[in-house]
Amino acid sequence: LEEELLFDRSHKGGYGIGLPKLDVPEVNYKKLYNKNLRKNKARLPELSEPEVVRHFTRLSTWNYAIDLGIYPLGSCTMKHNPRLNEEIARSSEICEAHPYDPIEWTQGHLQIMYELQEDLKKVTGMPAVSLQPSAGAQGEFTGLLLISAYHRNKGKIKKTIITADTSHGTNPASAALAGYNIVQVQTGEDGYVTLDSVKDVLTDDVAAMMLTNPNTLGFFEKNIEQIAKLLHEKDALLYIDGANMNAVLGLSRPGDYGADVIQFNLHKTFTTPHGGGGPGSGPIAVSEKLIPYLPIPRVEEKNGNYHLNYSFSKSIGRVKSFYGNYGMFIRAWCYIKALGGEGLRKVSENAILNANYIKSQLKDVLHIPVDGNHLHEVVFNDKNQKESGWDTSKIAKALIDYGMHPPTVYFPLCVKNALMVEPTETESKDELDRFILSIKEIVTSKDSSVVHPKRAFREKIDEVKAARELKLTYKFKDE
Amino acid sequence: LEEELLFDRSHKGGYGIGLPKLDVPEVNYKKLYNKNLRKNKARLPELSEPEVVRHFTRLSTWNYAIDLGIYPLGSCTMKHNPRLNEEIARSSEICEAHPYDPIEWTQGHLQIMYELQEDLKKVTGMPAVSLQPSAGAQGEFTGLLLISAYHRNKGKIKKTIITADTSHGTNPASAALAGYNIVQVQTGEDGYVTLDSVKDVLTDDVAAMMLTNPNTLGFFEKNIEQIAKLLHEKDALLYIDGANMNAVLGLSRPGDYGADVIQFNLHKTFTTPHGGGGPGSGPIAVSEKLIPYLPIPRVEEKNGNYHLNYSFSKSIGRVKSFYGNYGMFIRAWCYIKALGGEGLRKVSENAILNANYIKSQLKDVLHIPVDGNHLHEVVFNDKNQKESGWDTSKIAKALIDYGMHPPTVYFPLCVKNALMVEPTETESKDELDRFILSIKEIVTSKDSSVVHPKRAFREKIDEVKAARELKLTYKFKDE
Amino acid sequence: MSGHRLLPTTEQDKIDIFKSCGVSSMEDLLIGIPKEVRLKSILSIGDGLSEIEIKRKISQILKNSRNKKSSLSFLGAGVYDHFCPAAINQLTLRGEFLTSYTPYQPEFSQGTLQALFEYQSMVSEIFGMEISNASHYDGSTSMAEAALMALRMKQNKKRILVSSGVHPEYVEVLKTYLTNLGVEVSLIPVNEKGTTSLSALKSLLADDVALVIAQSPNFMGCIEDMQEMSDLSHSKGSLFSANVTEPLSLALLKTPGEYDCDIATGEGQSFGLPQSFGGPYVGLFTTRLENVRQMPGRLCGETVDALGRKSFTLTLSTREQHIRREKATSNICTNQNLCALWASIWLALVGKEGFVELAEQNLAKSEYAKSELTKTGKAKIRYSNTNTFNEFVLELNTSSSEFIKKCVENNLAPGVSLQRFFPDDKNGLLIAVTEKKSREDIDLFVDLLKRFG
Amino acid sequence: MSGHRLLPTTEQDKIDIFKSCGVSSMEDLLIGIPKEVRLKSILSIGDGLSEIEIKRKISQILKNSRNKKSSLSFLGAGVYDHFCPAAINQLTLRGEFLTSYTPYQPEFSQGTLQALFEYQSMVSEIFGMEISNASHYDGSTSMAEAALMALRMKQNKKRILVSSGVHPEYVEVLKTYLTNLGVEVSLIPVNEKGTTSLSALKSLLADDVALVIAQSPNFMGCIEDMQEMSDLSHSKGSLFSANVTEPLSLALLKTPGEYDCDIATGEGQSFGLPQSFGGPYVGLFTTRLENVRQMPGRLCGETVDALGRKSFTLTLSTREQHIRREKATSNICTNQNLCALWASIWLALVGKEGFVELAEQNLAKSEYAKSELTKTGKAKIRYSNTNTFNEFVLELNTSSSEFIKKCVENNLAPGVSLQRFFPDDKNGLLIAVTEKKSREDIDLFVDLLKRFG
Repeated sequence: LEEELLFDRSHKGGYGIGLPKLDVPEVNYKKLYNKNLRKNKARLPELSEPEVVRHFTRLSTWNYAIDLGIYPLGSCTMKHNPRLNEEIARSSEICEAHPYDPIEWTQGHLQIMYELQEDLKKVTGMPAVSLQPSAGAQGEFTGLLLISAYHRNKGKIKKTIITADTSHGTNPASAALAGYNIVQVQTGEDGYVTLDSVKDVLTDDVAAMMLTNPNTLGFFEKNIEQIAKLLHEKDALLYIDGANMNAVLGLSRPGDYGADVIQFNLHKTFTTPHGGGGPGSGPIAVSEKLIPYLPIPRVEEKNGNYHLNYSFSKSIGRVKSFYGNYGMFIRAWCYIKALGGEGLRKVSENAILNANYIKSQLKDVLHIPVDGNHLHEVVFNDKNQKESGWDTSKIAKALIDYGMHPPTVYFPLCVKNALMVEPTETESKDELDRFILSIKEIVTSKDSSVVHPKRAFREKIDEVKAARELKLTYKFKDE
Repeated sequence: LEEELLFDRSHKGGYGIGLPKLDVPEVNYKKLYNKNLRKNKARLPELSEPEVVRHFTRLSTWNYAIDLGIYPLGSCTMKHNPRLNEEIARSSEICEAHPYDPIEWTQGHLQIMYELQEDLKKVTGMPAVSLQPSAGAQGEFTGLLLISAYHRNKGKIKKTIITADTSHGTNPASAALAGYNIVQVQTGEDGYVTLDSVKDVLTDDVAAMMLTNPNTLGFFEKNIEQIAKLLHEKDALLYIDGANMNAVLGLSRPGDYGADVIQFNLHKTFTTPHGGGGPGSGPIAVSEKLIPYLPIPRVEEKNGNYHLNYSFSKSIGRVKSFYGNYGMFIRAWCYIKALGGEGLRKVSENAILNANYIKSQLKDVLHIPVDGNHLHEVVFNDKNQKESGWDTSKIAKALIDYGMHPPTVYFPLCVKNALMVEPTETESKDELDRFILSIKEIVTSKDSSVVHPKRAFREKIDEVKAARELKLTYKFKDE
Repeated sequence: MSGHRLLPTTEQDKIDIFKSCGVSSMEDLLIGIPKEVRLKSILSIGDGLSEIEIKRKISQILKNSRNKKSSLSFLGAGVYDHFCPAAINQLTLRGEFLTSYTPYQPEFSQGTLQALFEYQSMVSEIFGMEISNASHYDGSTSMAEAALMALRMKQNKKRILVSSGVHPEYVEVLKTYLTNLGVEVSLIPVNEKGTTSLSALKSLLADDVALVIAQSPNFMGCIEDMQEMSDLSHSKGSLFSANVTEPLSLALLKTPGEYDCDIATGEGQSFGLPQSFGGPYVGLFTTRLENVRQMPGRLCGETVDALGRKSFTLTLSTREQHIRREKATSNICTNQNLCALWASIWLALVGKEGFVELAEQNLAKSEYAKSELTKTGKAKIRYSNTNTFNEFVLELNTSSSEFIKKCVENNLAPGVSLQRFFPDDKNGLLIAVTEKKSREDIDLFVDLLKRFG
Repeated sequence: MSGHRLLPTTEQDKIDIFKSCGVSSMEDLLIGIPKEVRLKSILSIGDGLSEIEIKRKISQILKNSRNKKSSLSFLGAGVYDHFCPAAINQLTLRGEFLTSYTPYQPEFSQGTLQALFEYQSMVSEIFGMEISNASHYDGSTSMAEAALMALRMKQNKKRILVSSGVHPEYVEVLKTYLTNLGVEVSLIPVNEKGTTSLSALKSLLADDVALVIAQSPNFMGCIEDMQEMSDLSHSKGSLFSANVTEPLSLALLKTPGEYDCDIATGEGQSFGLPQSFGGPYVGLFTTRLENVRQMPGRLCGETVDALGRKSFTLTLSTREQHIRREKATSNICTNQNLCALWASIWLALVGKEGFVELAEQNLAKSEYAKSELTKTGKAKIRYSNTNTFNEFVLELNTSSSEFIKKCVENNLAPGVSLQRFFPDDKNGLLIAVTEKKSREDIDLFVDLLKRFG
């Protein structure tokens, strides 16, 4: 069903809320504000509740979502969002808590934050956690600021960060934001960063190396412990991008192999909903040496009472107002409690199982450019489809017509025309079989020249036009 | 997206809930129950939460709903369900109230029921209300039992109920259930029941006449006051089917023209959601003479305290366990409070406006077999479409392809090939225009031989096969 | 603000519509309503309120209601405090389920229809019966309609026997339904073991009996010998119907199908539906396939669409009022679809193993409560030699209403006083213990019994 | 029960998958993880809990939290207790919105995309600015990114002036963001009227200033002369950025666009988002069209599909990190989409007239509170000659922390103690009064002031 923009549906006099009658004297704001007055009313749409409900219900039906089917986006960990967590996070006890509420009222909230910190410490094997960062990228940025504070505090100025070619774009972007220069190492042919490649770039100017582990090819960096050692010898630190933590819960802990910082993506690993692109939450865990620099405030416990401690002279300060995306902490806390220690390990084991099942079923169909011991995700490409013409983007768009979301495409950059598949543990074998069958049908179907998708709400969208003829806001008819 | 039956998706070991560890001694139920033991476990499906959420989400996308578009079902009053009402009805304060809770805990619930009764009394101008009936049809049945109790108590046995040919099937069915015989009067050519037609069948055996007002042609029965008088002269009572109350809120009250019983459909007039076919709620309002016979218990108030009174010796008893569909009372109460006296009148006025707008726009396109002063609904038929071949059922199914629900068809029975349109007041003029345009496009389109719908989740469904080869439950593979 | 949030029509729309209709005011559109019966004034139900005000008002009204956070309840008697996974509330809030009509247009109502088919299948399976309808108002009306159905099947029989173990309110509803049909309802007494007297049943059974109705676990929580009653009924040419107010018990107990029931009904509230002060719930209704044409209520059946794809539709509607009018098998129209959907999602989540585990926990907790309560010496179990499931009668040394009062002051509702139903029963307390009660909860109750018993 | 509700893979599935992979155990699939760094034990975070247990635990933990039914709060300071229509919670629970990813595949993400376009349009309109991005983390990070953007636009300038009227936590975030960039942040003092000192601004402005940031209403609730500051900044070649922590004020007050702002940011929590102990909220970010390529964050643009139908897609992603890596305009990836959707639905419901009425009520209630609180003689309004919107500073005769303590004992949080931010400010109480407070609520507060002030 087509649905126009809110503004096109608007009609003068439409009204979607009610207000209590004003029970105090009116104030003439025009007189009061005088020269600080807004000239014309903001042209918000004018619609009733029935129209608004219908508008957004219709819009929603144009979306794909995990609730509708598999979402095998590599390194994005799109998995089922448990419903209880959503219910609790939306309860009035949570929603009506003000960040500056009197301390008596905040005990429960601080306790939840404290417990989540403790659990994340255990998951990483690292001694301290800050929940403050708003999302993974801000977690990276925060981690890098900690690293720079660490060196600064030692009187050193180091300006280089090493990243890998398999890394997410946020890694170099965050490093740049934190004032660093970037040096990139190339992944070896077997899909691992080699010690030599690190040695080659490891000067005294290197503040840290950022590595995603398992990396975006789905491999656990087998040299990680040695890399950490190398780095530490030069007083460079090891930053682990935790985007792929879903592969190693209860199986391996960054703290045990020498990581100094790791950021979590609660919206990936710990099932807070992606929401069409946020809100996320990006807590960080750090090694002993970075503790003094953690953001303030920190949540602490003393004799069963909880408080916020602002008194850390070496802290980098805040990266966000208040204490982080608390609503997401609730969901992650619930998730961790629901799974428990054993359950979390099963999460990762099953994620690995599912990825390897897909690999085993598709390996004769799609080329695997870098084969090895895949954990939770597998990167294919379109090399086998040269003749049939089913290139990566065609396969992706064709999947839409099978009612499935395509994998991550053209990433990681070190693989040409990558198709990066991460099924996650919340897909049943049934759903995996559907996905496998669809891929097989697509690449064996004769005509690769048909432009997909045909059955989605829209056919292929003209992205070039969007960028060339920028239309970023509604143009009112009277303009 | 196709989705198999729960049972076909089931896989051994699938598990969708968790239970706390048993913290009391286990009981060996097999030993305990022995010969009263169930032989095999019920073959419920075995699925995890992610699978169940996806299953029902997918299923839901195959449904049409008011939230998606207009639902112009005549005499069904499909209108917007205000969201606040749903939120409140699902709050824990409401949901966790047990019907036998200690009286101290039930005061608020009884107050809501009491206030709803009071408001419904005002809406009808009648002196008493019972909220107990579960739905409109049960309201009818209850009303008829009151009538029979009334006559019985006077020592009379009357065995006949008069109904109109415009009535809903529930009217005669309820009368039969209450032990009555049915006599049907025909609506006059102008769409009204005439005094003469009533006189013709009004014997001493007539217990009551059941009339829908406004009737299902959309007309207010203009002779209603005289009919009531006629009936009362013979000590017959007047039952008003309140299905069409949405047309007359604050405009006309059954109590003012002599009605003895009326049932409400809270799910029509007072916006409790239809839920794909219930739960409904069918409170009744009655005249003075029927009060002694009302169902027990009744909610009463005394000095600001509320209680349930069971002591009415002449009561017909109960028609339902407990006190009625309380969850629906909450929603209706909220709705009435949200609108207030003036708002309720506007509801009906706007419902009438919208119906007349459609009539004015379509009267040159679709034939109106009985024209007159339509209130909230209009009955068309396909007489003008003889040549083009667009008969009623074809128009209906074609509308589905326009993303709209068809009107009620082939009802009322007194009109051949009826298309009964009730837009309700919660449709904006925009939506009405879409509907009007669609009808116009359909009946002016050339080819009426195409079988619709084509764009719905399913094409025309074989209802004959369903009835002939009854399949009412899943057949397990092992059977 | 002149508009109302629920009314999209604007002043300009009105003017446009008047024009289109060729009238000049609302009055012109209302002329169909005779002057004499027009209401002259505004309904005196106050001004419309905003959401803020309604919320304030509701929270004011409910301030003394049972508060889930601090209070504890052991009430049952046909309505049970079972656990409900969070997914259900959220799924049933989806507009596609919540705001759709009865699926009379199957092509774009397949969601509701498939869910109904699944509901029918699961309910049938739980009852061990061949078919189920698509829901009824509640347990009590299901039972009443079972009687009506039996009377249609045994046209020349005019008597119905009902066990006194059946929920008293259900019996009241049954009697109301039969008011004008010239049918006699006889109660079969309950014996000292808390179960239906088989000897009384034998002596009451006669050629004119169309149907025998019994409930297990019965109102006192006692498990009945349904097989025996079923056999006895059939041996006298009567139909036998089971009423099940706690269908979770069917996870463990012999099913109506197994003891050869003709019609089996019940209340589906136990399948996760909120207690909601008595409703809406969902009436369960099952029978044999051969009786389908006498069955009341809607039925969903499997079929195909024009392309041969598996599809569902309402079927056998020729039994129903909208087609058959006074000759219909029932007057029911709107049923309890959303509640049936709710129950279906609950059953799908609970699943085959969970259903049994849940029942086992109910039994274990209830047995624990029985034993601990008895240990206090302040009360004993009435009918202690009869098996129960999750509900039982405690015989207090003191008056149950006094005891309840003191417990409520301590934020605990200990059970339903049987005096509510049987005025002479001053010491009986009907207690239900579900999986939601922890041992701690039960121990708290036991403490109160020690103090106030 | 061996399964877990969140893990669909069964034992049989495992066996089948092992077979398909040609391995014989889970261990075989884990060999990629070196032995040395394999965790040998189970994480010591306890057993998994059922829904029942989690709910019990949460309600135990939160038992002392603010209780909406009995408590009242006048807290603001960047987070406001505004009313939220019920429809929003229900619409944002829809899986299609809640459980979808960033709309990188526009063909079946049009719902999110159109909603974003509407969000951008409404936010731009409210700020009177040409364009808006698709959301930022929160107000504080929006403001920090505005500074980064200004530094990109004024590459050779290395100083930023920030009014002391800006929310102190925002200033902290700004400083953190600039840690390693060699940029100096100077604070412009606030004068005795509670507003930014224009003379100080004048003297601080110099050629090296890239950006001036001010907030109105400022942290003390005072409305600033933004026009003057904007003009001053521009006259010295500096950019001017407004930070708006209470954007509802823009219903009445001159917009950033009207006073010629270059970048205007703010916090969207006021648009119906739950307070949620500090987040998630939504950062608002607007600027001029000409600056679009320097803008951080995602952008949604209008275009067409292959059939020429109006469509939406993310655009100008060449500015973003996933394409441009270290040269990106920002490192932001996941933003606050669902919060932006929440705000959009709120704005759509509130609408053109409602937005103004809501603001008027805030102003009226706040002015009433000011006047009644003053009448007690126990306190006065600090900066009483400066206009405010819905927030103001009350100067108590006693210590604010003592007063708060006593109020909390009476279930009322009277405001935020300014001592929290300014240790020497012992008597200042920052008070916000929104449309949700009734006259009665305010009078209750006044009573407490009489008793404890």
